[in-house]
Amino acid sequence: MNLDFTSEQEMLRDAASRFFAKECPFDRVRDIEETEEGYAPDLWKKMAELGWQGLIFPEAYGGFEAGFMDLMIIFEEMGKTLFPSPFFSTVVQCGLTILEGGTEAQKKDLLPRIIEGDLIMALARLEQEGSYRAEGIRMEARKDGDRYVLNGTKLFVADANISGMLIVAARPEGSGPTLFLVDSRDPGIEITKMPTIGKDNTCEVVLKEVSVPGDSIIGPVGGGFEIIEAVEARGAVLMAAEMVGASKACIEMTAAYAKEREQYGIPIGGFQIIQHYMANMLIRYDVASNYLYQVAWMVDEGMDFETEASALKACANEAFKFISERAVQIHGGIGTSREADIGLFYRKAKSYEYICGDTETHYQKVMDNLLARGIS
Amino acid sequence: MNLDFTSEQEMLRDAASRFFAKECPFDRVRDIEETEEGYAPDLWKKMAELGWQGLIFPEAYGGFEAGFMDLMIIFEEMGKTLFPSPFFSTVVQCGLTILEGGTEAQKKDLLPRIIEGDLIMALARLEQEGSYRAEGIRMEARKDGDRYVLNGTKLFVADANISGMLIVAARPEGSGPTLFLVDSRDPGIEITKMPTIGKDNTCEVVLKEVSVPGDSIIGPVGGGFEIIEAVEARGAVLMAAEMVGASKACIEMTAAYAKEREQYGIPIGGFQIIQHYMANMLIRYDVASNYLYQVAWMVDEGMDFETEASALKACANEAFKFISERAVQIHGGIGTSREADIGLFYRKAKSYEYICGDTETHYQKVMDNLLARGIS
Amino acid sequence: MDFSLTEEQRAFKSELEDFFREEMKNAPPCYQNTTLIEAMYHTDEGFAFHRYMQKRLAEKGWLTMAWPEKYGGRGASIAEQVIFNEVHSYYRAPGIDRFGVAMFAPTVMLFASEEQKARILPPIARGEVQYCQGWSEPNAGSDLASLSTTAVRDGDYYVVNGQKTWTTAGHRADHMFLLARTDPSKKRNAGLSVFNVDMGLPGIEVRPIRYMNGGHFYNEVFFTDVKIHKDELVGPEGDGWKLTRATMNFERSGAGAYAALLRSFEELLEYVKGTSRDGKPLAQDPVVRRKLAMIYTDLRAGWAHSYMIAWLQEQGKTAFTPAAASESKVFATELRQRMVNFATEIMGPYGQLEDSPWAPLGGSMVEGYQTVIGSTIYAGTNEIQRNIIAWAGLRLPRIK
Amino acid sequence: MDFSLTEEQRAFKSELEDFFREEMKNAPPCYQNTTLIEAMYHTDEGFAFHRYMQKRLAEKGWLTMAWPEKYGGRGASIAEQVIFNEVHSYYRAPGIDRFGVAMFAPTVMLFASEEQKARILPPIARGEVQYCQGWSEPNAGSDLASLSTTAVRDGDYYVVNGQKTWTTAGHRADHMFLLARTDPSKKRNAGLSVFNVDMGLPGIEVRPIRYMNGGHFYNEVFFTDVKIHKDELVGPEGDGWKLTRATMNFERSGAGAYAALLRSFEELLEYVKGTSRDGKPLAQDPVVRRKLAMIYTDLRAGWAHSYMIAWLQEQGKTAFTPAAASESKVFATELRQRMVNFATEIMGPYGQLEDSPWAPLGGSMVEGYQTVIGSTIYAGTNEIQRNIIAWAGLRLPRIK
Repeated sequence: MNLDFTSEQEMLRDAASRFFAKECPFDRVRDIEETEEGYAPDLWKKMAELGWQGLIFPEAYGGFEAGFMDLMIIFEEMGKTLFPSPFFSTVVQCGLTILEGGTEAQKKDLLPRIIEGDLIMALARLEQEGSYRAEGIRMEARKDGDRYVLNGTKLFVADANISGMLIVAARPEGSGPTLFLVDSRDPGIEITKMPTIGKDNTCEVVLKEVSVPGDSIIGPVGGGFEIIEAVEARGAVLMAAEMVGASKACIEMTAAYAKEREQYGIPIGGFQIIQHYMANMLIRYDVASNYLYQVAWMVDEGMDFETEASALKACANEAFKFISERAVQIHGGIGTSREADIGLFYRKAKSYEYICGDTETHYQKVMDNLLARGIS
Repeated sequence: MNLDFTSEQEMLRDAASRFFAKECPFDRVRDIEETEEGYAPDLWKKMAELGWQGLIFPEAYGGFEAGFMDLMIIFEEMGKTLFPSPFFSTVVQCGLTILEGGTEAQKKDLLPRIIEGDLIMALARLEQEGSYRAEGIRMEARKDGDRYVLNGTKLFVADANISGMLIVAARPEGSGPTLFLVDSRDPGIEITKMPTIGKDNTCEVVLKEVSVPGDSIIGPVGGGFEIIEAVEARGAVLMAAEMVGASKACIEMTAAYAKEREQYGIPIGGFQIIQHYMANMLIRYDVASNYLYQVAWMVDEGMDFETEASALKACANEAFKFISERAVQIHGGIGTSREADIGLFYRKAKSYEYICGDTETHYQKVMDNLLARGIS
Repeated sequence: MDFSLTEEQRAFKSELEDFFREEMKNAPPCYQNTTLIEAMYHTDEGFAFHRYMQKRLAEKGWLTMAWPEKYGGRGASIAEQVIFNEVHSYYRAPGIDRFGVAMFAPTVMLFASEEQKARILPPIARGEVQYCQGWSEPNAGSDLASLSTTAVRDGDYYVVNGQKTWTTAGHRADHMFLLARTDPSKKRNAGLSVFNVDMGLPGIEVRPIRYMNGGHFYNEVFFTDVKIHKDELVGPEGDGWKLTRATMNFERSGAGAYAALLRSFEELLEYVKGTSRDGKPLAQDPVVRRKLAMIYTDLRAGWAHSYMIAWLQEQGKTAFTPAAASESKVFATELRQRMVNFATEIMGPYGQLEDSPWAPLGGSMVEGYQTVIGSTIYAGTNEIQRNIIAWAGLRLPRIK
Repeated sequence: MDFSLTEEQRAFKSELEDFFREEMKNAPPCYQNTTLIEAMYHTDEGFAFHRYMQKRLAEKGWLTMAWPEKYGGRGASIAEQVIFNEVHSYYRAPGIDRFGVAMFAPTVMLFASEEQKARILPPIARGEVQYCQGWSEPNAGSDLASLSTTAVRDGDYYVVNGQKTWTTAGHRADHMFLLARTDPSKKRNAGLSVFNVDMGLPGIEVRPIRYMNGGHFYNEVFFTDVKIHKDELVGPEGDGWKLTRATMNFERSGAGAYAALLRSFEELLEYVKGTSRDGKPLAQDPVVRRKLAMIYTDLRAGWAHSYMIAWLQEQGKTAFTPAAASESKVFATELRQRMVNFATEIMGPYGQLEDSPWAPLGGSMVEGYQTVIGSTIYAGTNEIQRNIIAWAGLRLPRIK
C-alpha cells in the first residue's frame, strides 16, 4: 500500500493548479458563461500545448500514454476553479469512445487532431425521454446503399455548438444502438444551446436527412451502447473527480470566509452550528475524495470497477450538492449574488449531477451489479 | 375557525393525563413490559370505570357517543406515558370493526363487554409476508356445511395472548378476505408472544382446524378488507395521536434534562448544537401535532380523510423516530440504559412504526390516492 | 376544534379566487416561471404589472385591509388576512409592496407626527408608491445593530453617509425607510433613527446586485452627503431601534407559503402524470412516488401548523407566536428546498433547464433551486430562527 | 497511489481468514445476533468464549502484535494491524480486551516502574486478564476533567472513595485502571493520578447498568474506603491527566468498523434476495434497492477514507489524524445508524423482532437499532467529534 501520489503526479497537479488559477480566475469563468461559445479558445490551445488533451492516449496517435490517475488529477484541478472547456466531451466522451471502438483509420484521423487542440467533439446520445438507458436511444439510422441517413433530435449534447465532429447514437433497422461519426457542419444539422443552470454548452442537435458513409460507424453495428457504457464508467469517475475538486474549493473558501466574517463580535466560524456544518462538509469531502482515489486506482489496475464507478458518481453528486449548498448558506446573503464565487459552485453542482448519469440512475445500477455479480 | 379544544375536551385530557401519570409512571411501564400478560388488569378495569373504552360507541351498546377527537385525546395522553394496554387492539382494531361491519347481534353481544372492560380482543390479519395489502391475506377458510374451518398462521397480532376473542381475516374459497370471529380459547389455537423491541404483546397465532359457525362472519363475505381499511384509516390517526403525545413527552423530558445537566460549566442546553437539535425536534412535533388535530377534525366532520390519514401516519412515524433518537442522543450515556425513561420512547418509536402500516406503505398509499382522486 | 370557514369567509375566498384567476390571465410569463420577488422587480414589464395590481388591490380595499379603520383600512381579522394571503400566494400575484404597506406604515401610524401620517400614508394606501427598506449593511446582516451609516444633524437637515445592501426593489422604489446612526457616540442599538427618504435625492446611488441566476431585485444603495430634511425623521431621534420593532396585527402564520407550495406541487403532480421515462409514466416509479408523498405530507402538516399560529394570533396569544413563526419560516423554506431538490431530480437531465421551450414547468423548479437558498438566509437566517425557537419556544438558556 | 497488499500481507490476511472462519464456528449464537460488546460480556457462555479466544490470539502472537518487541510484541506495521482488525471485525470475533491490551498497557510501558511493567504486562500479553477502565463518572462524561473520585494517601495506601460509571466489563474484570483525584485542592485536570486496581479489593461494589435492550456490559463501580497499595500508583502522583493521553502507534483508521458493516450488508443483501413481499422479491423493489445502494456507496467511500488515515499514520503524518479519526468515527457510526434504520424499514413488521425464530438475521438489525445509539455517544460523543473536526481539521476558532 502506498497512498501517496508520485512526484510526477504532484508536479502535474501543481502545474494544473497554477494554470487554472492564473489563466481562469472566477471572473473569467463568469465572463465565459456569458459567451455564446462557452469556452476560451486561447486556453484550449494552451492546454493542448501542455499536452493535457493527449495525456491518456497512446503515443502512436501523438499522446503521452499517461495513467488514468493523471487524467483524474487534471479533472480534480479543473473542478477547483470550475474551468469551463470541452475537455470532458472531447477527450473523454468522444476521444475514449474512438480509442475504445474506432477503426485504426478513425483513430489516426481524429485522435491527433483532438490531442493538438484542433478538434472539438460532442457525444449525442440522450433523447426526448432523458433516459440514460439503451432504451432511451430511439433515433433511426436508415440504410441507403452504403450510407446511413439519420433523422431526429438529440438533447443535452455537451459542446455540440463548438464541435467539429459529433458522435451520434442511432439504431439501424433491426439493430441496437450504433455510433456514427457525423460532421457537425452538415447542412442537415441544426444546433441550439439549451439554457441550463450551469450556463454551459448543453445543446439540442436536430438531424434532418443527414447522410453518412458506412465507414463512419464506430465499433460494431448494434454494439454502440456497450462502448458508451464502458466509456461512461470512466467518465463517471472523472466527473466525480471534477466534483471532488470543486467540493474542496468550496470548503476552503467557506472556511476562510467563516474565519474572517464577524457577527455579534466574533468570527462566524466560532459558532458551534457553523463548526458542525463545516465538519459535516469536510467529512463528506474526505470520504468522497478517498473513494475517488481508490476507484481511479482500480481503473489503472484493470480491475472491474463498474459498480464502484456508479457508487462513486452517486456519492460525488450528493456530496457536491450538499457541500455547495451549505457553503452558500454559511456565506449568507453575499453567497447568493451573481458576483459571489461560491454561487458558481452551487449552480454547477446541479448541472454536473446529470452528466454521465444522475444519482438515481447510478443507485439502480449499483444494485443491478451487486445482485448480478455479487460484492467485489 | 376555532382551534381551541372544548372545555369538556380539556377536562377529559386533564383527567387522562392525571390518571396515566399517577397510575402508571415509567417504572410501572417497565415492570409491565417484563410480565407475560403485558398489561395491567387493574388499570384496564379502572379505565372502563372512567368510561374510556366506551367513549366512541353508541349509547345503545353502553357507550358515550363521544367524538373522534375525544378518543384522540385519550391516545395522545396514553402516548405521553407510553401506557401499555390492549386499548388499541380491543377498542379500535376490533371494536370499530364490529361497529362498522358487525350484525346487530354481534354488536349487542360484544360491544358492551368491551365497554365494561370484560373483553379483550385482537385482530389477526398479517401473515408470513408481512404485507399490509389485501394480497397479504392468504389464509383459507374451508367451508364445512354451515361452518368454516380455519387453518394457518397469523403474525404480529397485538394482544392475542390476553384476548377472549379474535377477529381473523381469511379467504373462503373463491372469495376475498373475510372477517371471522373466533374464540381465543379454541383448542385448535396456539398463541405465542413474539419478542419485539417494544416489549409488547405482539403474537403469533396458529390456527389448526378451527371451526366457526357461519354467523361469526363480520360484514359481507369477501368484504373484509374494505372494513379493515376503513377502520385502519381511523386507527392510523389514533396511532399518530399516540406518537404525537409521546413526542411531546420526549421534548419536555429532554428540555428539562438539557437545562439541568452541566458539562464544561454550563447547562448543555446552552450549547448551540443542542439548541438546534431541540429546535428541530420542536418543529417536527408542532407540525405533526397540528396536522393530527386537523385530520381528527376531518374524521369528525365525515370528510374523506383517507389520504390524510396515510400522510399523517407517515409523518408521525418519522417525527417520533427522529425526536426520540435525538432525545436519547442529548441525554447521552444515561439515555441508553434500561433505567432511563427516555429509552422507552426510542424503543416504542420503532414498534409503533409498524402498527397500522409502516411509512413506506403509507407513502405509496398517499400517491395512489392523489393520483386516483386528486388533491383535496 | 373546528378548521372550517364561515359562510362569509368562504364567499370572500371565492371572490378572491375569481379575481386573481381572471387578473393573472394578463400576467407576463415571468409570474409563472420565476419567483414572485423576481417577477415583480426584474423586468419593466413585470414591475408594470405589479403597479397595475397594486392599484387594483387598492380599489378593492384589499391592499390595506389589515390597517385600522382610522387610517382607511378595515381592520381585517387574522382569518381574513390568512384567506387573502393564501389565495394571493396560490395565484402568484403581485400588487403588495410589503415594505410600504406592512413594514413602514405601522411604524408611521405608531410613531409619526400627524403631518407625516397625512403625507405618507395615503399614497401607500392608494397603491401609488413603492418603498424599500434601508436596514442591512455589508457588516450588519444577522447582527443588524452593528450598522454604521450615519445621519448627522446640520441645521434643518440630516446629512447621510454610508451604504445599505440587499435592498430589495431599491431600483424600483420611490422611497426608502432608512435606519441610520444619528448619535455616533452610542453603540449597538442606541443612537439609531428612522427616516423617510425620497430615493430621488442627490447623492443617492443605487447599484444592482444580481442574484446568482442573474435576476435583479437586490441592490446596494450608497449615500454620499445626502441631505434629508428634518421633517423626514420619524419618531424621536435616537429611538430608531424601538421603531424597527413596530408591528401591527398582521398575520404571520406562513399559510401563504404553503398555498404557494401547493400550487407548485400540483404542477409537479401533473408533470409526473404526463411524463414517461423508460416506457413508464414517472407517476408509477416508486422512488418518484415516495419523494412526492414526502412533500405532500410535510406540506399538509406544515399548513395545519400555520393555521394554529393564525388562530393563536387571533386570540391574542402572542407569547406563543415568536417561536412558532420562526418554526413556520424554517419548515416552509426548507420544505420548498426539499421540493425543488426532489423535483429537479425527478426530471432527470431536464432538471437543469432554465426557462426555454425544453424546460418542464417553465424552468420554475430549477429557478426555485437557486432562489430558495435566499429564503433560508434572508429575513433572519434559519440558524438565527433555530436559536429563537430554542430560546423562546423551549426556554433553553442563552449563554453569552 | 497503490491500494494493493503485498504478497506477504495477502498471505497474512488469508491465514487470519482461515483462522477466524474456523474458530467462529464454535462461537455461541450471541456472536451472530448481538453486538460484540454484548456478546463478550453479557452471558457467561459468551464471556467464556472471549477468554478462550484471548488465549488463542495470544498463542498466535496476534494479541499484542502492535506492542514493541521489547515487551513481547512484534511492533506490527499499521497495515498489518488494519488487516488484522478488518478480518477480526468481519468475523465478529472476540478475544481482544482493548482496555488491557490497547489502553492500559501503553500507559504502563511509558510511565510505570520496571517492577510494575514486569508484574502487569505479562498477564495481559498472555491473555489471562480482563481489564476495565475507571474514568467516567456521573458528572464527568464528555467533560472528563470534572471527575470527583478521590484517592487520599494514608501511609502505604491510598484510600479511594467515589463512583465510576459506564464501566464496560466491570462485572467481568480482574483489574481496573482508575483515574482519581489525589490532590483535591487542584481543579480540573490537575491533581489526578492513575492506579492499577484489583477488582477483588474490599469496598469495591459493581452494580450492573442494563442497556436499553436488557444487555449487561456497562456497570457502575462504587468505591467505599478502598485501600490501594501505593505500589499500584502508575506514574508520578498528580500526573494522571498526562497518562490518559498515552497512546501507542495503534491503527486508528476505523477500517475494522467498515469490515463489520460489510458483513452486515452482505447479510442484508442475502435477505432481500431471498424474501418476497406482494409477490415480488424485495431485491426488485426500487425503494428497497435505493436504500441498499446508498448504504453500499457510503460503506465503500468511508472504507477508502479509513485507508488514507492508516496510510498517513504509517507515514507518521499524525498531524492530520486527530480530525480524520474523528471523521471516521462520526461517519462509520452514523452510517451504521442509517443501515439499521433502512434494514428495519425494509423488513416491514419483521423489523421490530428481537432474537427469535421469527426474526430475520437473528434480530441483529433491531439489536443494532438499539446499540448504535450508544456508539454515537460513547468514546467521545459525535458532537464533540464534530467540534474537534472543525478545530483540528479546519482551524476554525475555538471561542470560550
